[in-house]
Amino acid sequence: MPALNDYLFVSGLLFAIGLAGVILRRNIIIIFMSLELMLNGANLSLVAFSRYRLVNGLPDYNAQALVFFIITVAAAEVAVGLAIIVALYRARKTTHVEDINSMHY
Amino acid sequence: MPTLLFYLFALIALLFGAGVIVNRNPVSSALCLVMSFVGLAALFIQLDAFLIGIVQILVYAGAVMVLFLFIIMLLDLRSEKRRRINRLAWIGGAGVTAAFVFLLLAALQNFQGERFPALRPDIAATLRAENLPADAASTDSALIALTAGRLPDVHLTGEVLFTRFVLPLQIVGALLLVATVGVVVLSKRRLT
Amino acid sequence: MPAHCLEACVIVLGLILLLLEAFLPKPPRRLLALTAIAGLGAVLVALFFVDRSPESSASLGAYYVVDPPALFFKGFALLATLLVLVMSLDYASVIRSYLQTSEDEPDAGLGEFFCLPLFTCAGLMWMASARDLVAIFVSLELVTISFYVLVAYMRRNIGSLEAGVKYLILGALSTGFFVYGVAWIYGLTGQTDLLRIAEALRPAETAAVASSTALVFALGLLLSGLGFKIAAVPFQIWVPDVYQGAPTPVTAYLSVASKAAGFIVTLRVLEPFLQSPIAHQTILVLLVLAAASIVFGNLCAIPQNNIKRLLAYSSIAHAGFLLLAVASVRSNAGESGGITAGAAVSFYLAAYLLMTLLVFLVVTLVRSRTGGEDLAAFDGLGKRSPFLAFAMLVGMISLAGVPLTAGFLGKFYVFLLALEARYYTLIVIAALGAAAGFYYYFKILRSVYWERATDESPISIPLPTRWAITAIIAAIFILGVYPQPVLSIFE
Amino acid sequence: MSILDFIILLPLAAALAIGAGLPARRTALAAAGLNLLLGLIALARFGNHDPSSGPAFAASRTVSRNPEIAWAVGLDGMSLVLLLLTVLVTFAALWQAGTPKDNVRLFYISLLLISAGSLGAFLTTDLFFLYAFHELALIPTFLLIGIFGKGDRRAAAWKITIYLAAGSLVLLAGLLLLVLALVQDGALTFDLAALAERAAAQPIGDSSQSLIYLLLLIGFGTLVALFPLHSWAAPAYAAAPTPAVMLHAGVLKKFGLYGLLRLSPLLPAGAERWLTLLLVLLLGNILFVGLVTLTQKRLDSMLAHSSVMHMGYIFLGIAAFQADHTLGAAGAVLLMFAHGLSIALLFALAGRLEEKLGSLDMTKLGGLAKITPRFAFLFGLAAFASIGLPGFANFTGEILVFLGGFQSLEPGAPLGGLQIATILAVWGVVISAVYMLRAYRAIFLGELTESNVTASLTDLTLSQKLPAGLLVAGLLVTGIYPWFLQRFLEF
Amino acid sequence: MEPAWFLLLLPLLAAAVIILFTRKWKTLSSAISVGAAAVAFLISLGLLGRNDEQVLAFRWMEIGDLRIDIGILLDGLSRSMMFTVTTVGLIIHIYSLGYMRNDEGKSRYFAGLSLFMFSMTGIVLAENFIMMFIFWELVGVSSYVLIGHWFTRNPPVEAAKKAFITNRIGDFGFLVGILLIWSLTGSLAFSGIQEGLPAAAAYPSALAIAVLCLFCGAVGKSAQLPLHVWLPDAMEGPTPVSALIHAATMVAAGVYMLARIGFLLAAAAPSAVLIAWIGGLTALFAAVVATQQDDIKRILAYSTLSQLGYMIMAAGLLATQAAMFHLFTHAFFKALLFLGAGAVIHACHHEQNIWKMGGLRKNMPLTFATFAIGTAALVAVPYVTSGFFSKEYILDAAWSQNGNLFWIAAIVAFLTPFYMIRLLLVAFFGRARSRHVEQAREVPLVMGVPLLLLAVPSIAIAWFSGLIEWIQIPHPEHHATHPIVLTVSILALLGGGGLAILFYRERASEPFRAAPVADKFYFDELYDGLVRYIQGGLASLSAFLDRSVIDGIAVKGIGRIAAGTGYLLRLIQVGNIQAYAFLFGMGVILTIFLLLAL
Repeated sequence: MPALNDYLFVSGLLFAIGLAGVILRRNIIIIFMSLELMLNGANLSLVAFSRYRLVNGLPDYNAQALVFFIITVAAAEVAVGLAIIVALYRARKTTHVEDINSMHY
Repeated sequence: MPTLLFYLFALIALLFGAGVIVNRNPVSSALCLVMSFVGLAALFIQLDAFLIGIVQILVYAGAVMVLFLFIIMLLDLRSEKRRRINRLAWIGGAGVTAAFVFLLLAALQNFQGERFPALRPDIAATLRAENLPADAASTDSALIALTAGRLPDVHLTGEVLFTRFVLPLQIVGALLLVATVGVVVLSKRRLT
Repeated sequence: MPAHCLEACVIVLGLILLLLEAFLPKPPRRLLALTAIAGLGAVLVALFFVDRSPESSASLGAYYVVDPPALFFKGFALLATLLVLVMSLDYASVIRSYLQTSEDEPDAGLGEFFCLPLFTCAGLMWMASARDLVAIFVSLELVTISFYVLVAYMRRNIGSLEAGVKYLILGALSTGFFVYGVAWIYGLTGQTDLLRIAEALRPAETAAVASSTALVFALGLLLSGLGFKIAAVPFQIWVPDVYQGAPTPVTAYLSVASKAAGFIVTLRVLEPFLQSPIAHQTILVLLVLAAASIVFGNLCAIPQNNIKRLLAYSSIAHAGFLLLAVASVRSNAGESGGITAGAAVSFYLAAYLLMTLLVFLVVTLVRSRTGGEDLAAFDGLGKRSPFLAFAMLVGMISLAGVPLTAGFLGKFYVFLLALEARYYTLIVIAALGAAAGFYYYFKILRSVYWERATDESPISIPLPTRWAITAIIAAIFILGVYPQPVLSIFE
Repeated sequence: MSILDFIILLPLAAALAIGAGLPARRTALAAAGLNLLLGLIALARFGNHDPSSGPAFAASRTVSRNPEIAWAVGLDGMSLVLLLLTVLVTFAALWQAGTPKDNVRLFYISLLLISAGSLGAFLTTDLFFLYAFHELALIPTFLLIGIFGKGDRRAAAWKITIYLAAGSLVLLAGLLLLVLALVQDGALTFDLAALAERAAAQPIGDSSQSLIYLLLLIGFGTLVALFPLHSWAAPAYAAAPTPAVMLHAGVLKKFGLYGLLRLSPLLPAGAERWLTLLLVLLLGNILFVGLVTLTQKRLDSMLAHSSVMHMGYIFLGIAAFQADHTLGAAGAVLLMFAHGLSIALLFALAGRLEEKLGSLDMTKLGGLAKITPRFAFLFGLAAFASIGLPGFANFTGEILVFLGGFQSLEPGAPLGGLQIATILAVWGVVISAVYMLRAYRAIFLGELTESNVTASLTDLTLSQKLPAGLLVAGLLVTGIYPWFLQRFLEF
Repeated sequence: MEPAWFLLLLPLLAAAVIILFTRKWKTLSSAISVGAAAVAFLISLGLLGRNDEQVLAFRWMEIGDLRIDIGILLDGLSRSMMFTVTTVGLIIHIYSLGYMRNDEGKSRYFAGLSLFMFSMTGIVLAENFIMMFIFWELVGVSSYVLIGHWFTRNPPVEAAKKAFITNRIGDFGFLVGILLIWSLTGSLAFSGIQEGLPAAAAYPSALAIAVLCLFCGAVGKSAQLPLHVWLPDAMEGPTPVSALIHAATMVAAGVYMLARIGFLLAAAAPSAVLIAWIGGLTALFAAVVATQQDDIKRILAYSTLSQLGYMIMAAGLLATQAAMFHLFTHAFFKALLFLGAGAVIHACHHEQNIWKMGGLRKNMPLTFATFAIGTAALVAVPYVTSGFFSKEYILDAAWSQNGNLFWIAAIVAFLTPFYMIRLLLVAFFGRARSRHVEQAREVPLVMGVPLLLLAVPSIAIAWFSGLIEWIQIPHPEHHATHPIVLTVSILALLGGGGLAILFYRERASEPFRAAPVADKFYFDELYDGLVRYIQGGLASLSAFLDRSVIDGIAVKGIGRIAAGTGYLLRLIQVGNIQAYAFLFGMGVILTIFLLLAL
């Protein structure tokens, strides 16, 4: 069975990939997907911790509850986010970040 | 054997995760995302977090993905036209990511080979039995499951959610309401 | 009445208004807004009569604590929301123009704009009471998401949308870091309740904590999440654009409520770490952030010409001053007298709320009358409306920190704390920053009083706004001369 | 409520009333007149007050428990003299003030605020309010010069505002350090008397004393235009409207000296450590700025520079005081009084001259004494007063300062820095004679140059003479019979 | 209340009344002023004949153990000086009634005179140094006012300014001296200083310096080298003023002061010698210059300078009685001369150049007679004039103490008759050289009587030595003046006079010009240069530094730096989400690194 830090490493990598995506991609939707990746990375570590830190013989369900909340929040975030993106697309006909910097300095 | 599976699923999650950010075509990125989530779900399940695993599939692979694809279709996004790739962005992104991974490794030092602890449902069972009134003990399905050595995952998660986390749960309710209203307001085409 | 009913009341109020908005044939939006204001006022009054005993909400445990700071910040949130709603009334015309509405119902879609702040308010109030990372996370997200909506609300307005997108992406990013940080904290301590975490981090139990490296890693991630909320350098990056683009009342709300919430959470979250073995470097980092914020905010504000953008930079600067107070938290824990960092931060925030909202009330009015948000729009305000000009004057001198105003006392206590903690370098930086502050705040007064207006037509002021402004001005001076009432909350 | 509270609040109340719509000029004058009356009453009642029993008319209201800040007022010899100065000059300035084309209310409100600020600063016995009140006067100055000023008014107003703001931040740092250095079992106090006790009971360490004193010197020095921190003064005074400059140069500027005089006893070591520096700087004021004054071509900027120069003598008195020569202190206070009256008088007359002639370019004027003998006579009195002619208060102050310089010098002992500085300062008297007489000769004597033979130039009417007469009377009485003020100045 | 107080207050009162109320009614104003002077004269007369010494004090200020009084010190010295001042003062007041009859600034003029009387009285009666300094300065002001009386013309105005500032320079030294003396003897009152003197004598050098500083005051007031430049210019003022202030009384204040502090001079021998030399040199210099002047008043002015030089020299030689005695006699005959000159000028419609006069002897016999008497006194005609005795004392003192100075004095004694006779010949003899002069008429009685009144003492003092005793003029008790002194002075008189007659009989124009002498050895030019180049240069330099360095670089520079930095820093906010995300990530990384590093 793999050790805890294997999981943590995987989750960290996932998080890093997400981060890289946010920084590198220029399509807002894909940036958004990358953000989801990051959240899931976090989730994985949480679950892993909860499994490796047994409380009286069982996984720590507090952590899993937190994961549950995170997933919910993420979903809500996606909904709102996509709505904004749609509105933006309607107004500007683009989802490309470089096209939306009317405000700067 | 479980180790192998771990590597498999981890690989799936990571590779498709990478796929999300390398693909030029949004649709394929979305599909990669699904796959990576599936891999993730598998990892959850391997960690005995069955409920979370299922929710992961349902919410992400189900709802979120559909939403993404739907929007992509709606906006009819083609694969990005080849713009001059922004070198600075690439260097920066790579640099930041690398630095992050480095820090991660540094942090990971002290979990070297923390072994995978075996579940002890019996301990939980005895504790639970003590806390329960005698008559309830016979009917409490979780207790039965535990004593049977199984892990009543859903039951226990639900229990925590609806007892300890009742306030956060309500807050999340409000949050969802706000989100709904927000989405409606933001995406109505014409207000009447 | 137990304290946690307050949030319930606010939520219910919001729901009722939403339902009215949804199901009335021609909902009177102004009336809805006024109802909301009245309701918030009622809750604010109720706040003074709630059961302050900790056990009143014991059933909710770490997810809901009742202590002076919590109550103070609940009141803070209520007041801020109330004033923002007043502001929104003046701003309605602008919003309307950006929501392509049908002629038969000109202010359709305004209803939600008046309702959403109520839920934000509830989120802020919950946050004030949260002592568990989970509760903090969810209430924080409630606030954040409602802000996503509010910022992007004027969806026919490029600026608003752009601001919305920027806030969305960066907000989500910070959420990601925060969550990951929470995960690590949990992993290291096995706890999400801050008290328990504190126990786990006590120097005695350091053995339990795997290593400082991982802890530091986690702390860094948390700080990034919080730094985003309080708009501290280097997490301020979103602030100028979002402040500039968002609807003015929302900008005000962001700069006051979201910042304040960020700070109370920061205070609560940092508490365990400041007794932990890594307290030293935590404080040092806080100081670095503070210095960076003060310098960046104050200097960048100087060349600005859009008033909202200018205020954005100034709010970064104020975040710096507040962080300075936060960083002084431990040094004066025991020995010397004077006021505690918590009290100082709270007082500063109270002052900040008053003066910022005062300024934004004026900005909103001017925007809705002249249609401009550049400094030029304020030329000759002294002639067009002495009242508004005076309000602007008071707001500015308070922000700049001229004595006998609340703003001065805020800075005063911060300086006191920092000097007590012997952060001399920081003091020098802060002093320089404050001096620069005079420069750009008075730049605004310059155009208000010295410049000639293009059209001299007087500006009419709606009654609620006039009341609000008068009240705030009075409050600024009263607090500026007689701070004890606020301070005694924390004694 | 002590009589002093009334004296401070009266102008504020008047300002409010004017804001609320009462006739500006009449209200302001009434308030000023009443204050003058109250001031004289205070003078009369002060005579039968026993100085050993602390300040007279003391009253105190705590506004913050820890740090202990109180709205506390009290009157001792020094503040009595400055109180008289303030009420006299205020009355004269308000009387002198005409009615600008627009913003009349703002004009008088600002003037009243300056007066109130100085009164508060001089009458309070609490360090916090001492600082706060002075700062408050910053804003009206900004408005008065910026809106109602002349010539390069904006640049001047901008400079004075930013400059003084920055200076007062340094000052604030110094004051806070002082208070912190005198912490007693965790209790911080801003009460001057308490601070003095603590300092006496347990002096501050030398190193921190010298730091604090330096900060105070820079801070106060900036406010008093101590060389080389003086470059704000001349342009501001040249640009300011007459009543504003009367109040600022005449009264407000004295605050820095007052503060230094009050606080330096708490920091004997620091004062000693920096005495040489202070001496060098004040000589900079007297000789360097004196020479600069010689080159001025316009009357107003000449007067402005001269007032900067004369600050040097007061500083000399303070320096002497710090070398525990009590005469110096008395001299400094008398000189503040005298300089305040004379410079106010000079600026008043210059202002009137300009409004009649539209120019103060001395190269273009000449021979006015032929047309306006009374005016010339008054100006002559003022000029001679300001160059320290016996019979005027200025001489009394200067002679005391000089005596202070040589007080308790061991017979035959070599001259110390203080004595040398004093001798050089005495030479300054010659310089000031040169530029004053030059100016007087250029404007009033010699042939009448056509350029200014204007019908509008009429001699003073009685009501125009009244404010000037008031000031002259003050100067003469104190000059001929100084004992009536000086007896209160025991140090 | 002591009558002495009225001595002080009456003139002040008169001045105040005139300024505040009666400037409209000129005659009334002049009457008030003259009345005040008359009463003052009577009072001072009443004070004579007592030889007690009394001090009246009035607390001016008091701090700790330092008490400064406005006090009156009545002793022989002050009584006699008071007598001189009031007498000459009264006479000149009366004279002015005529001289200034039609002047439009009459009220101002008389106010000025009264103010001067007040100030002068103050100096004379002063009981301590501070008080003396106060009135010292006030005298300066009143002379400023009176010199500049005709302020619409430029020369008087300039002269007034020059006088005041030059005096200020002297007063600088005076004040420093006062401070030094105070620190040495611990007192400001003359009595106290005298007590403290023994202790102070322990530090002779310090004392010497202090005394020299005090002497600076005298240099300024009594117009000694190098601060003499103001006195000749001061002649721009109305002639009575020149007579009263710039001949008889004010300029003598320096001498009086030295007499007051005679005991200090005695204690500081080296500085006394220096003082004597300055006096001597001034006497010589002025006498030389006088020989080449053409303006009647300037000649007299320079002669005044040289006479003052005599007195200072005497004071420096510690023969203060001689100095005071000469001061006394000189006051009368010099006032007489000036008034005479004034009469001439008045009669000749303000013609002052002696070469344009001539033959006035016939038109103005009274004036001529009195003027001649005055001249006789000034050139010290032996045994018949008061001037003779006082000058003898001085020469005698010089002879007995300092040979060189004696010979200098002798030369002066030779020059004096030379230029005076020259003046007399050119102005009064020969034939008139201009129309005004031909039509010159004898002055009215109101101006004539004062001439007579002054002519009397110029002679009389010499004969009634009892009078001297009564007035208590300090004068050396009778002793045979040294024969050499006597002969020398007589020879000098004859030589000088003879030479003058030789050169200037029947001359219509200056036979020979010695430019440097005529131009007063270029002192004015020198000082103008100093002021223009040294002071002016310094001033413009500091003005430049003030503008460019202090304000330009220091102040404005800081502002620009701040603004510039802000301008650059804000460029971080590029507005591109990608960049923002990158920066945010960087922020996180940096924070964590910092946490690790610190």
